Amino acid sequence: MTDLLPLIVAKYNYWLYVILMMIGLYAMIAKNNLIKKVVGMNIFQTAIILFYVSIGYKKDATIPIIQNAHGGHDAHAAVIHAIDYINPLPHVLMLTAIVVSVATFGVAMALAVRIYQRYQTLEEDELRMRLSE
Amino acid sequence: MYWPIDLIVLTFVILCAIAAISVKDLLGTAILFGAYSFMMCLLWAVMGAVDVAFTEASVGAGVSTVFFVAAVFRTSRRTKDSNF
Amino acid sequence: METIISIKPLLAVLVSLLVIPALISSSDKPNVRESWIFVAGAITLLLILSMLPAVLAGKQIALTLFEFAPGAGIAFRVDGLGMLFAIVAASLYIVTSIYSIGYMRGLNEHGQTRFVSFFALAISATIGAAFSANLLTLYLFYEILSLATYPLVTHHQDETSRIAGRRYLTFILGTSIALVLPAMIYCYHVTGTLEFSTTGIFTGQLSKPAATVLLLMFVFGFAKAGIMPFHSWLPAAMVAPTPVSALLHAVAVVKVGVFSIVRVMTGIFGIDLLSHFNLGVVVMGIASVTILVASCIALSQDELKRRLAYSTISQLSYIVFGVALLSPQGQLGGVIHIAMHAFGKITLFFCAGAIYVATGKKYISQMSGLGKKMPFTFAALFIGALGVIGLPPTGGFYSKWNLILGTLEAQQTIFMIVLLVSSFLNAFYFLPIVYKGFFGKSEEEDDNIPVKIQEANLCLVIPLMITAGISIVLFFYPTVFVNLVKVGLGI
Amino acid sequence: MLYGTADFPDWGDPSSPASTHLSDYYIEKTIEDTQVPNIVTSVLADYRGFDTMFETAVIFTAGLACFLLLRDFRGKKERFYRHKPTGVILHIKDGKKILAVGKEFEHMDKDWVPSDLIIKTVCRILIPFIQIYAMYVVAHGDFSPGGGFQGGVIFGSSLILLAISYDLKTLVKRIKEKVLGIFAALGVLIYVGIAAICMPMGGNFLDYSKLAPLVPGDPHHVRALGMLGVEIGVGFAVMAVMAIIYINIVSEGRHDEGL
Amino acid sequence: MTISSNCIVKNDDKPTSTFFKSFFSFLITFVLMFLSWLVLSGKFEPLLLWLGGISSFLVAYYFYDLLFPALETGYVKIFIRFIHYCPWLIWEIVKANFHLLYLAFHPRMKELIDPHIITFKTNLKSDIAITTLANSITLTPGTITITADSDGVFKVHAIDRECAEALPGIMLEKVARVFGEEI
Amino acid sequence: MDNYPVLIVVAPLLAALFAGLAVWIEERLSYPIALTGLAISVFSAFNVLMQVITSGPIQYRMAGWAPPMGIEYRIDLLNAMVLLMVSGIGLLNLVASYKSVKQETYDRAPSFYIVYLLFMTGLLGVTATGDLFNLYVLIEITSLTSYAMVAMGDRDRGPLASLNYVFIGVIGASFYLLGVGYLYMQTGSLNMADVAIILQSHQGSSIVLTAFILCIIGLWIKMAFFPMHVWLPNAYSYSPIAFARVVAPLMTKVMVYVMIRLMITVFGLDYIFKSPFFADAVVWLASVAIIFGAVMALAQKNLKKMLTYIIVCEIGYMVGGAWMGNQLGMTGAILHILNDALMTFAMFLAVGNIVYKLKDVELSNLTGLFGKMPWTMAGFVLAAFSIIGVPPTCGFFSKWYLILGAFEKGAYHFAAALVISSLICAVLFFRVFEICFFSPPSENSGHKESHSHVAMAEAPISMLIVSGFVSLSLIVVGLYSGTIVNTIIIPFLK
Repeated sequence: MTDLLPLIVAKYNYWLYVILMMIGLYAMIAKNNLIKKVVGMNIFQTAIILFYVSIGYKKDATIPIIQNAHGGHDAHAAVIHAIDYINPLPHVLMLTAIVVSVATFGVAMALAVRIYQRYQTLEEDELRMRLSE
Repeated sequence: MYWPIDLIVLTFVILCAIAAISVKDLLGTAILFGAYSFMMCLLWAVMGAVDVAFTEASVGAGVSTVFFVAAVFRTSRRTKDSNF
Repeated sequence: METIISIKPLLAVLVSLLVIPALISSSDKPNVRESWIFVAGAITLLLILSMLPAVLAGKQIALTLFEFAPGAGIAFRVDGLGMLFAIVAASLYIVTSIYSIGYMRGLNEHGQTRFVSFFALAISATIGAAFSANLLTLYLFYEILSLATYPLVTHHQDETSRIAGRRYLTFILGTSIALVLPAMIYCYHVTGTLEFSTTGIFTGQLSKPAATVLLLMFVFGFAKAGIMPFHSWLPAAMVAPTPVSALLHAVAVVKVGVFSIVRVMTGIFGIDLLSHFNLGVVVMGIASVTILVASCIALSQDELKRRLAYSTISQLSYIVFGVALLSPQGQLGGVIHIAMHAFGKITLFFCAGAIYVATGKKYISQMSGLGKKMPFTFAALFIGALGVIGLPPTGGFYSKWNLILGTLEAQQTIFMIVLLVSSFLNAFYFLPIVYKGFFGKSEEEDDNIPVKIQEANLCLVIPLMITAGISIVLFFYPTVFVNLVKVGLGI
Repeated sequence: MLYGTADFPDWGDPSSPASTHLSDYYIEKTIEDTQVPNIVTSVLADYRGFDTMFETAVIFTAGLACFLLLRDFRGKKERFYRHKPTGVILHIKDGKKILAVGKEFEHMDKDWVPSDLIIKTVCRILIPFIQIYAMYVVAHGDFSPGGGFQGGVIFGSSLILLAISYDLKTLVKRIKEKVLGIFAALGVLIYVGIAAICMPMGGNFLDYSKLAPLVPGDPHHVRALGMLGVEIGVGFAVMAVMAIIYINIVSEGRHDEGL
Repeated sequence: MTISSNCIVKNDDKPTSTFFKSFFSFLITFVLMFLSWLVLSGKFEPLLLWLGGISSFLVAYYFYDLLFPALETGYVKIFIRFIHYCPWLIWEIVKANFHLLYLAFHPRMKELIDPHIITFKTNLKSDIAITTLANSITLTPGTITITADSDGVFKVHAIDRECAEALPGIMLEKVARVFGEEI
Repeated sequence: MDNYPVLIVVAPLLAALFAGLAVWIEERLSYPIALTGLAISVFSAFNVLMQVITSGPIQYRMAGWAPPMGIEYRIDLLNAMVLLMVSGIGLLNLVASYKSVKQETYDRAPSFYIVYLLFMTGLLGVTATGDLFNLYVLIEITSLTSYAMVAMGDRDRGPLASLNYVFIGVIGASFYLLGVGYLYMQTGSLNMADVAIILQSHQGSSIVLTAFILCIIGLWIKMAFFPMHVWLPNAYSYSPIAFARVVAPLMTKVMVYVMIRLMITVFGLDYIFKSPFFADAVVWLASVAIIFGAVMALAQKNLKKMLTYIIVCEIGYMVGGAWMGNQLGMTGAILHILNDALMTFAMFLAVGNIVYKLKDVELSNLTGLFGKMPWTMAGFVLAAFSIIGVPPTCGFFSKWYLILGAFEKGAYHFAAALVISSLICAVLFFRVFEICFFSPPSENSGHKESHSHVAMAEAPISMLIVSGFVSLSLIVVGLYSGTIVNTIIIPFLK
């Protein structure tokens, strides 16, 4: 136990992302309502974003916008230390991932509307019944 | 850096997530989902990912929720989903 | 051994293939269409014959088209065995073409264009198989032949032919995929080549059990050879129009099966390896069972074509049997039987077809007294029967004689008895037909009215006369074939 | 499987491999290379601009997908008209008949609720400010958090807000479907176009620095300008797509009535 | 029950007479937009200024009629009076806050809190005035506007009697004065 | 011009956007624009392949940044081959699609072309890219477009199949993304080559192992490898045929390519096959996949559904071959990517022609097709033979390498599974042939010459030409597979 505790504490962000992911996955698999499943899907995706953002985090560092460089031309005045700024790369990746997730979300919602138009229900078991008829 | 805040927000995130998938009213889900996104956005802001937080605020808490409500408006609001 | 690079083998294969578009385009002009067939057949035969002197002189003609892995590719090589088989197939193709015109038009069959096109494809594949230089090419043409004959077997497109077609494919395609393909790839895996070589390709990589299993996979896998228990496609395939049964199921298809087995035994395993592991006896045993059982079944068949089919099954095993004797005389007898049996059996089928076209009779029991109406046909039937039984003055005698000598040479007395017994059985199931035909009494026959000769049309009779004639000629002049076999096997 | 986590470097460790290899380069060289202080933007639009291009394409695809899935060109069967002065509602069941209604009638939704005056007025006042803010976000992506995508989303939400506070018809009347469609494609095209122009200018794809001859002003600044152009493209596309998705979902593709 | 949809649809049928009005409306929106841009940006680089100009132009061009649907000359006055009104409103909010605190911590809280809905009618005409009043009521703790329609009928939820009695009262007067309307 | 590598990918994208603009002017413009875009793509792909064969791999730096900083395209022999294959099939299908798109998606044909182009962009990008994250974005483009397409097809079931596809697709992509995240965490880089170099010093790390498993599982879901295949049959069989024709041959194959790319370029074969247990398990799984796919195909009553299960079966071939851990197996897997794409394409082209005429491909409706559509059926037969593995069609040759690989590894079960699946495929297709060959019994009374003149009702000539061309290419590719192996695959693997 003594080893486990620091392990958990030092990495709690990572553990929590796993939990969130499991919640999302659970919703996608176990929920009966299609819209709920879509929500689960989104939670799943955000969990991954959380994971990435956690990778990029650095203690005692600031947001990745270079402070004393407004105007652009006097950039060489100050030396920039990498350790002062949070890793920007995961943020970039996650911007893209968020965009992808909202795109998927939109499409999924559109699909849900289409399904409802056709079957008048979004419950999976009822849909299955309709299909087997 | 602000680990207590971080921890509290994380707890909220998880609570919101669980609530969002277990509420029976889909509009409620929509709102909880918005709250979840907002909490997430706070979390990222705390972690220094301002751009990501900004995006999530506008997308997750904004547009996604609107899409969600729009879809619920066009489908049904109730679900028979049991709590767990 | 000297090797000549030439494009002739490829051309010989391609001619029948390339004529297919012409056939299709002239589908509404039957005469033009049939003349195309003759042109193609003649060119093929000429091409093959033009290679004959070189082969007889002990040279090989080779051509590599595609090499997709070292030792495996699509390559042609003409040697004695292939030449023998190709000559038989190509010459009989022309004869059968004449016959099929008479038959198909006589019965006013549907889909004649489709029929002749696939026929041409089948011949092309047969010649390809005969000329193939390695096991892969052989397998390729073997498969093409299987698939090309399917529409021929199911030509009538009715329920019986559907069932027959199913059985045909199940056996032919199933065994080739399930047995030959893995065996072949295993050979390649072990040796890194699939080229036929007179000494075999294995150089001590195989243990006896592995070799046995492999050999059995090949022997049963080439199900076209009709080795029991993978024989039952052949009687089923008799629903096909008679020209198909005649050329394909007495000559091309079944002989490709046997030819493949011969090739594998001589070119892949090598005689030395087989005799080293004493595997010849195993094959001979299987072949003997097939010979005897098939002959017995043939006895009980009333439908003429089915009786012929079972006879074919038993005769095919002679060839395998002969090669498995592993002695020069036996091999000579076995391989030469490819040719001798071909001419004999095709005559018999032609006769069966001619009888069917002329009188509509399929069953032997109905044929009493028919010999008086169709004397030429029945005479040919008699000659063909002699050829298959192996009696002089037909070529069949020559091969049987050599086989028996071979058993003696190999000191396999039991198997000699098998041969003799089966010959008797052959005689039992063939001669009564002829006897009844000439001397029996048909039920509607009236003694008072003199029998009128009611032969089928000339297109049917001439081919069967020709093949019967060749059967006899081969008894006197078998030299070309014998030399070919000797060149091919190096004995 | 997920529990390979145990081997992770500690959270926030500045010397973990993730934050030392590439990110150091980005942080230290951004200003020198691109003169853009917001590292996220510079990485997004320049170093990894190719990703972002496809990200925009993803958005475009999503809009297109919603359009494809839901857009319904058939008119609705039933129609409702309301006589403005009296509030009497006309229900026309056969949609094929075109009723020549005067100005006193208005076409209305089936499940119609009078839109709330308060919300309406507030939104009316707010929307232009939201929009200018969106544009500000796009334009200042180089210096502060935000950029084309966020700005586009905000602009798109302002349009959605318009639809919610008034009704869908107002939005559709104001901004035609055609305009949205063209904006969506045009936005991505601006991005890809800027990237592609670099090729005949002698650079690689996306190499903004080769655009210097085309752009007035400081040649060192050209990368930042390129990024700005690209961001504007993204903004256009995202704005249009958000509106398209919303309109299609909420009206089931008929573009006539909705939330 | 009239929906004031006329204010958002461009009156295309009489362009000549409205053109001038629209143009002014556009101009004012443009200026407002540009000012907000400057406030947001805080940078005065030429590039950004240009961009700001273009953005303001676009917004103003497309959406000028949202902010000022019908141009009235009194807008500037209204704006000034509105600025005067703001401090008063803030003071009211502060007062109400204390009142609510008093309620919340009063030992007999449950007796004092007596929520109910009141309806009253005003003579306010313009949408913006009604909205301002409604929002002011909502902003003031203890009262929430439920609905208000263009006829000036308000429905307000109040937390206790005292709050309710204060309505509409002085706030209405102030708002009416701001927008130059009769009570 | 040095910009060919990027042009392969960007040309369809640009075409999609121009089409998106042109639609508002004139709807009919979208088709020629799409055609032009893909033609440029094919041309560039061909040039790139020639360049790669003559002068080795090409690196193309986006925006001119050096590899680990910026995104690069690294095109080697394998890439170049797959690129040409993908763009070629895309173009051919577009040629064939004109009529069927008109028929199936009457009012939204222009949008169809735009989505189609975006889909091609995604696939080509996935193939060309040398960056792990870029790969993810492109995978998402392909997925989104396929979701839309699937939902567009069957009016009733399409949306539901599509939504299920969305869920599973998202899980797959997210797993992959997560794997990339783990890799990034361990290496700090996203460039494949760079990651590979750094990974060599982290062989034992459990993060790398997790990353590997996550990536591979994500890709397996995307490629519908056996236990994760459930989405595929519905999704593919309900999509419009013009799209099914391209998604069925390409999507899964490109994912297999990505798997092979990850295995070879990123993680390295040494790393993967260090512990034989895992590879063995995968090969077993692949065997099960093959048998399962074949048996399920046998159980189907609809031609399209049947073919989708055959895809599941073929995926098993490729995965098994790639995990064989020897050069022969890998050769077989790579060769099979090409061959399977071609033969599935040929198959779906023929099915497309049938659908065009019959609307419905329930097996029982196909009677007498050989008479009605002989040319289409000729294409169908060739494709079927290739799937069964009859020489000299190309399917035989990849099977050859796969079985050789299995023998070399001693994975006889895999060889057996291959053979059995070939047998089952033979049964399957001959069942179809039988139905098509024998006309319904009522018409079949007596042997009459008139029988052969069943009224021919062939598909439009554009579809026939493409179908014929692709079917013949099956044989050509089969015959030249030696050349392909020797000039492309073997040098690549060395």
